[in-house]
Amino acid sequence: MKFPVHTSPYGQLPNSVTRLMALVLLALVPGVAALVWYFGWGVMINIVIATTTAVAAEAVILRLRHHRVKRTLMDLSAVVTAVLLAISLPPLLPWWLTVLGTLFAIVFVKHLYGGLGYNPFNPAMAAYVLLLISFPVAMTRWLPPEILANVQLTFGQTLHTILTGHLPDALTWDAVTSATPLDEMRTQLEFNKTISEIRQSPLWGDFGARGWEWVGNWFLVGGLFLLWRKVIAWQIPAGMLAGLLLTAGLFWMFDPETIPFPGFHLFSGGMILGAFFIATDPVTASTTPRGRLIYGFLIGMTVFIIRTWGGYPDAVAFAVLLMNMAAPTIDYYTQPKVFGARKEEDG
Amino acid sequence: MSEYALILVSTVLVNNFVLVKFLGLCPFMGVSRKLETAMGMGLATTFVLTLSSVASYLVNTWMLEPLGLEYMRTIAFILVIAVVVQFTEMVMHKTSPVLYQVLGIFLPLITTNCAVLGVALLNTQEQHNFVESALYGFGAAVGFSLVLVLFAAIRERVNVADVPEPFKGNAIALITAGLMSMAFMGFSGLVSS
Amino acid sequence: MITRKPGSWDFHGGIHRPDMKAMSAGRFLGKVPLPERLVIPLQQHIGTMAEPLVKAGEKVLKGQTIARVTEYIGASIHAPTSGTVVEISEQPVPHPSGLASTCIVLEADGRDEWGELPEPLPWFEELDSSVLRERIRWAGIVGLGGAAFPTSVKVNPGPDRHIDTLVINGAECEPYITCDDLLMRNQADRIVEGIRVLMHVVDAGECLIGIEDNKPEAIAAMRKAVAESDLDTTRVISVPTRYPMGGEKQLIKVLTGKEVPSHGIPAEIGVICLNVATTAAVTDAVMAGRPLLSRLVTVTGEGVKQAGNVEVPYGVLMSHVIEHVGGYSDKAYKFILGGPMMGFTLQDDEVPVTKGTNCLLVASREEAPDPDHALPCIRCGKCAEVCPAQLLPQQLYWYSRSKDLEKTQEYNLFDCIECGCCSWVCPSHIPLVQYYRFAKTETWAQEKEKQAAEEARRRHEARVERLERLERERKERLRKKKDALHKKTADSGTDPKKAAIEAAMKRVAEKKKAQAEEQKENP
Amino acid sequence: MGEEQKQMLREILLSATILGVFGILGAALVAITWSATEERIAANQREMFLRNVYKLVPKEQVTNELLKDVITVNDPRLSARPVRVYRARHDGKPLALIFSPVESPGYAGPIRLMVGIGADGVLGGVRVLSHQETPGLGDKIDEQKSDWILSFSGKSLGNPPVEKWKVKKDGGIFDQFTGATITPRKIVAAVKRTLLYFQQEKDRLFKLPAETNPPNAPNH
Amino acid sequence: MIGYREIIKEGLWNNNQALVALLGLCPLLAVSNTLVNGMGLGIATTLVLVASNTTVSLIRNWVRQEVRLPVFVLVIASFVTAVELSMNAWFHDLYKILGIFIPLIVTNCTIVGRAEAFASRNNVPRSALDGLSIGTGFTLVLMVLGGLRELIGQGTLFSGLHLMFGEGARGLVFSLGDDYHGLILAILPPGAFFGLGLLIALKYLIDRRLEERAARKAVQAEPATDTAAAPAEG
Amino acid sequence: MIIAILTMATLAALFGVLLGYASIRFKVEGDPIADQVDSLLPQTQCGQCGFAGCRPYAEAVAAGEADINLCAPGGEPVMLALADLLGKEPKPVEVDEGEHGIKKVAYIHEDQCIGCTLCIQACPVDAIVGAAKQMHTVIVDQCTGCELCVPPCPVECIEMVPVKTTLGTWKWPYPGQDLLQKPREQAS
Ligand SMILES: Cc1cc2nc3c(=O)[nH]c(=O)nc-3n(C[C@H](O)[C@H](O)[C@H](O)COP(=O)(O)O)c2cc1C
Ligand SMILES: Cc1cc2nc3c(=O)[nH]c(=O)nc-3n(C[C@H](O)[C@H](O)[C@H](O)COP(=O)(O)O)c2cc1C
Ligand SMILES: Cc1cc2nc3c(=O)[nH]c(=O)nc-3n(C[C@H](O)[C@H](O)[C@H](O)COP(=O)(O)O)c2cc1C
Ligand SMILES: Cc1cc2nc3c(=O)[nH]c(=O)nc-3n(C[C@H](O)[C@H](O)[C@H](O)CO)c2cc1C
Ligand code: SF4
Ligand code: SF4
Ligand code: SF4
Ligand code: SF4
Ligand code: FES
Repeated sequence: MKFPVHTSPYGQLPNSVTRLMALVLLALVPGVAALVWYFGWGVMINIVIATTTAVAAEAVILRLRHHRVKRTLMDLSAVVTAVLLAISLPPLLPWWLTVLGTLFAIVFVKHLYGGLGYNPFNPAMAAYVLLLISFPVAMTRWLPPEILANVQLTFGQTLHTILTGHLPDALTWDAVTSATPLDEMRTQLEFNKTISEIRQSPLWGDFGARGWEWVGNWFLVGGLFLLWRKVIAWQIPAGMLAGLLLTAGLFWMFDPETIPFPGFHLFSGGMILGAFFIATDPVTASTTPRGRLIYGFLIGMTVFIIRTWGGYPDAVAFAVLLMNMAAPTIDYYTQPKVFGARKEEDG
Repeated sequence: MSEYALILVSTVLVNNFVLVKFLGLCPFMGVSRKLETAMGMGLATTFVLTLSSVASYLVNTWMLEPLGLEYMRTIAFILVIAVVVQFTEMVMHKTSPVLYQVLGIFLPLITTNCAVLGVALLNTQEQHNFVESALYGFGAAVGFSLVLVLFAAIRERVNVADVPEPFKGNAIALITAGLMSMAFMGFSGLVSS
Repeated sequence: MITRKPGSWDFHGGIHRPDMKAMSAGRFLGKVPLPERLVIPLQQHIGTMAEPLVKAGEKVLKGQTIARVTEYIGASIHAPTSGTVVEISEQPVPHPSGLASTCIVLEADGRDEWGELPEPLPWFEELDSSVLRERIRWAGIVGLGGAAFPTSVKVNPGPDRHIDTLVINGAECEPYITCDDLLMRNQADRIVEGIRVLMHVVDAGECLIGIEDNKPEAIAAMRKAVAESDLDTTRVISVPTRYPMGGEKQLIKVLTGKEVPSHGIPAEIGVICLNVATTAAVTDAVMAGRPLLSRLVTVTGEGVKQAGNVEVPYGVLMSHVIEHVGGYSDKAYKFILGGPMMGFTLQDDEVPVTKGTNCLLVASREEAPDPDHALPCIRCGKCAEVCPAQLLPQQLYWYSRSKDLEKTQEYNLFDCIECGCCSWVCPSHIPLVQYYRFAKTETWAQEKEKQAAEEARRRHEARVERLERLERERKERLRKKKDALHKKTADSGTDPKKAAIEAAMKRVAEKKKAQAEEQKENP
Repeated sequence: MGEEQKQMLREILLSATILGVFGILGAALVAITWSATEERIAANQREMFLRNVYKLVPKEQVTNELLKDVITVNDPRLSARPVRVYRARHDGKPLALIFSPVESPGYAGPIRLMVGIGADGVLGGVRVLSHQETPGLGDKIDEQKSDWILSFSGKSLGNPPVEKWKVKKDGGIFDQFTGATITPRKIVAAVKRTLLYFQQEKDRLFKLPAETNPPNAPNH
Repeated sequence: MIGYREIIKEGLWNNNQALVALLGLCPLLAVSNTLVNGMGLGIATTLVLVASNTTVSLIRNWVRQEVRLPVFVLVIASFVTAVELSMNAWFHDLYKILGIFIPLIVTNCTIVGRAEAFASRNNVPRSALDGLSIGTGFTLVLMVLGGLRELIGQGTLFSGLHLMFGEGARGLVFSLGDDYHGLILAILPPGAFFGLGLLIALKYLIDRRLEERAARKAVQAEPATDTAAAPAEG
Repeated sequence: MIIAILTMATLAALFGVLLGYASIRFKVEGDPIADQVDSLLPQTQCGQCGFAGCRPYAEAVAAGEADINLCAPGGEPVMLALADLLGKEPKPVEVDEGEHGIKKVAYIHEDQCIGCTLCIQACPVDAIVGAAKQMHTVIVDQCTGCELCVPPCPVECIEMVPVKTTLGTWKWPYPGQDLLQKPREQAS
């Protein structure tokens, strides 16, 4: 009798890239829901725009390169990229900027390198930085959390703003938008106000900034879910949080009135999202166990440095890109000791 | 003291010679195919750049300025650089054959690295004093080496990626450098604000 | 460290995969009836291929040595039954390549008549270990646990290495396989006897028998047999069930806490590891003077009508074995030799069972699904988490894929034990192990080529030198002649031999050019 | 000296000669060009400088030779680096002071300003000499890009009051750019600093003897 | 020895120093934020290239091996300084903008490279032509890259033209309109890298298209007789 | 102006002294690059590169006089190794891969051999044994497959035969797209 042949092992753990990506999307649900709750429908609209663009762009490229379109789209990685980008963007960003960013992420940062698995830089974050650098005004128009807002935009108004780039009549940007907590902290510090004075403002909540802290908490829930399902390695979030808290804590101890307390850093901006969903992007992160700790730690540290002394209020995207850049080198220097490595080979 | 630290941070990160100031790009693109070579090039450049930065400072302050020959700067500096490179090669050959074997092949390349002449010219433009010149040269070289090594490691990976045909090789390398440069923009403002 | 119990250590990684052993566990389906025709490959072991001692048409008796290896690493081959040698020829053998190799084809005469055997050595304790090693070598025993490495070589660690621990591998961690389990349950005494012999041969202080805890009957049987014997430094240790617990290095780590050095062998850390079946074969050789002629083979999977273990003399075709157990079921889809993690598929069941054959797994489509379309590696690191050799499979993969063999060495390709854990967990369904196998064999081939090139250079240089010397000598002679005769000699100046070579080279070049042009003209 | 060493020396001298010859030729080329362009370059620089200066002080009223009436001050109250002060006089009477360059940190690097202040303490104007601000954001301080820098003309320490010398966002009267507050903030601060310094030191500054060897032309 | 035609073709396209050899990158990337800047530096570089190639070719037989490189560097540095001084005198504003990158023409690897690889092995006319074509190729890339970045980044073309052609040229500036805010990234350093990367990929595509066309032509031309094919060659 | 010229001339001359000295003092002996190149070549000594054997080709490559893609037996791997060593751009090797894929060795049809020894003289690695007027044989293990012995043979009794793959020399294939081989495909 004749049989078909291929090589061992035979069989496969029921696990796949599609499943991983789906779990990531699932884990994003609580955080996204919180974002929508606090910041309105814009977040959802952005997600829809970005996802549609990403999937369409990927399909076109795959067709151009004569790859199997359906099968590759099925891996959902483009959707994850799109969603992560969309939730990093201000809720009222004009649609063409969202589209531009998504195209940059998918076409430039991902597919020029060959697509899933080959890109050395995090597509979503590269796109975010592109937009931030090129359109700083639009990219810093954040809405205040719902509790603090004096104007509530309806779904229709939000859609109108996103599609036209202009607010509905009778509304001004100044009335609608507000500085993000990180921006606020920087500006106030420039006025030589002390942290305790700054914290008097209603913008601040129990351990971070109002609204933002809860978004962070919900993302944390999703992140823990990912950890539990072993989708992400614990080293990266742990390293990143440690990197931020230790550096921030150290400086804060010496100068508590001009260096924001560590908890503030943790629960403002994209820190939690970054630690569990962005820095953990397996493709662009370090891949050795020790390397991942270092990689995470350096991201945390860089975030603190740029936030405290640099030109950008939120630095997660930059820190992630900077360490993406270093990841191959980190990997090179942190190869684990192989089973039975001899002493003299250790060095 | 902190002023000196600032010069270092500024040259290594904020105003990185390669990614922000656009100096020394040819070796950056040319000698970054392999990690080991990149490290060798980085080391050699650091040495030469620091030395030539100091030497050109001396020539400028003790020779050109007193004689009123500022307009001869370019010629004088490039000669100085060539001497330094040659001199380094000689010394290394004699005193440390091992080091020479590692770095020797890079030395001639450095003469035409415009970061070297750039540092000398920027030193006079920024009116750096002796220590500042030395630090500036050193910082620039460290910044150069840092991104060179990181770039080489990324390129080793990208080389085996499934890059679309038209982008294989230099095109994707340049795009990678662009993304690196974008990431480095995160450091802007670190020093002056 | 010393105070820790054997078996309380752990190895990195590994996987849990349903063990599927219930299908065949404890079921002995008897000895396969001898077929008329046996095909006995000359290469059933690691090392040099054996050279036949018989010729076509010759009559042989059961147990007679029919092929032998003169080099150190190798194993003799014996006639599994009496009969006539039909031919010595290329026959398909069980090998992933599907290639044919030299085999002795034997026509059984059905009498199963024993030939002359050496005397049993029950007083082995009074004998020098070299005598016993010679006996093991004579018996053609190779590792029955997988690699088929000649046991006589393994039990000779060399004069400057002292063996502390003999590890007996009864882990049998591969899913589906139960032949060692059966052996331990039914013939524990035979194994224990072998341990006594081996302890004497390698002069080990203790013996640890590692058995995975999913085989309680085997553990009990072995404990009983050990307790009844006079072996007081031998212990049966139940180890957790986790693939690849049975890997030599992993088992040694778990039992002794010692790590076999990278690129090294267990003897370097004072350990020798043998499989239970190998141990039993040693008993036969020493206590009964019988060579290795047959082995227990597990036949299992949804693709056979009846699963169980059978005793099979080597040389019997696998189709015959399957027939004996009741034939294929409708679900038969793939024919795997060995377990599902490390075995390999055969395209054809008309190949003989060899010393290394431990399992015939006839798998259904569900048991051995076709390989998936592989996605690119997303560097998730799952593979590194499970790699028992603590390698970075993802890096090995990147470099094997791009054929950067040098880099794969840097990442310790040769420490990979090909256990398949990485492929099993990879979410991108990449056939990782296949890449490593490719890279390993490619590296070996290049190594060989390099050696050949080195040799060629040496020979070429020697030749050039010789020609030059001859030329010098000729000139010298010529000059002398000239001097002697004071006569002008017409000297063309060119050496005819050299001219010939040059002409040859030119011709080749011209030919090439002509060919190239030809090709250019009609592409 | 052995034959070998002699040979060596010859080689060395030959190399030296070749290089020396080319050194002479090269230097000659450059020196000739220099002598041909020297004046024009100086004139260019002077002209460029004066072009800026006359935007800050009324040209027709200046009667002294501005470029010769220069002092250098080195005062941390004003700027981290030495600043040249050009003194404009009308028939010997103090007319205005031009501070150049006043250096201020910017968003992405130092910004160098030229500040002209009339003897009455009213700003003749401010110009940016060099900067490295972000194109599209901070670079609006450039006269070529927007009129923002002109908004200083005519202002003084009392107009607006000292506490209003800030950008609007911080409660002052000067515009910031959307998305870029830091750059204008720093410039406003630097101008204010210069005005304060002027207020305190103006008399002394006008009186100090001019430098004997004023530079040909300021070249920043 | 290659003909004049090939020299031109090599310099402009096949061996374009910026796109193929990746030399002279620093000025290429640094000064290509507007078309006019690119043109200015390109012309300066071309001048130096022609002069240095000619000189090197003239002296190629006199210069000994061990001092060859320093002599070339010296020659180049002299020309660069001459050009620098002249620009300072006659294009002062442009000179200010191009800044340090004019003296840095000395270390533009292209120039030493051409001196070594071409001028020191060829006669004067060839070398001069090589300098011209290589320089023009370099200038064209500078201009294309500059134009691209300027257009995307600030929505204009030819801005600053008056720096080269006097005030009258101001009117020639093309603008996408005031509403166009521009993708600022394009005129920042990353934009330069991206731009050049894309140009290189574009060149590859064009080359491949040309090759395909040539191949197709060859196939079509096959049945034609030798005599028919010959004129097409010349 | 005079000062300028003098200064530069002095500087340059000084430099010249240094360089002249350096060039003599530090003359590089031998050519280690050529050795390295040589060690990468397959040593078939076939001359297909256009040079009289591997060493001359190696020297030419080291001197930059020959391209790195001329060694046909070495094929792409050797070209890549050379590119890597010398830091040059890889260039395609101009041989059809199929030919080079299978290694061949010379085989002498002994019944036709007239014992003229011409092949022995042509073989660069002494892989042929035999004496005048006697049958000649190729030592398979030492034959590099260079084919140099084929043309000289007057009776054309030398044939290049492919080396057979055995269990010992078999290599696992590179995992391609078709990981699964259906039984029917193998039959062919
Ligand atoms: C090529 C090769 C050489 C070996 N050499 C020795 C040896 O010299 N001494 C020894 O005791 N074992 C030797 N071994 C046996 C190994 O140590 C090991 O026991 C054997 O490969 C079976 O292990 P496995 O089934 O886990 O692969 C060798 C094995 C191989 C494959
Ligand atoms: C991944 C892996 C799993 C193995 N599993 C077993 C096993 O379960 N039982 C076993 O006896 N040998 C197993 N082996 C072989 C052992 O490593 C080792 O070669 C053997 O126990 C040595 O004994 P032998 O020479 O008598 O075969 C395994 C090898 C590998 C690489
Ligand atoms: C790419 C980029 C470049 C920037 N460049 C400048 C600049 O040149 N000058 C400046 O004042 N702010 C610049 N900023 C903005 C600062 O980061 C900071 O957010 C801003 O000055 C705060 O002003 P706002 O309160 O008006 O937002 C830049 C921001 C980005 C993202
Ligand atoms: C845990 C996890 C995190 C991810 N994070 C990101 C991310 O931050 N940005 C992104 O573009 N894609 C992310 N992806 C999706 C995917 O890895 C990404 O598209 C690849 O970088 C594309 O090659 C993530 C995927 C996983 C499984
Ligand atoms: S498990 Fe697969 S996808 Fe993940 S790192 Fe390993 S090889 Fe890559
Ligand atoms: S097959 Fe090799 S690399 Fe993969 S898990 Fe096993 S030992 Fe590690
Ligand atoms: S026998 Fe022939 S093919 Fe073989 S090496 Fe000698 S000459 Fe070459
Ligand atoms: S050349 Fe041919 S005939 Fe002559 S000896 Fe060799 S094989 Fe025989
Ligand atoms: S131009 Fe080549 S290094 Fe700068």
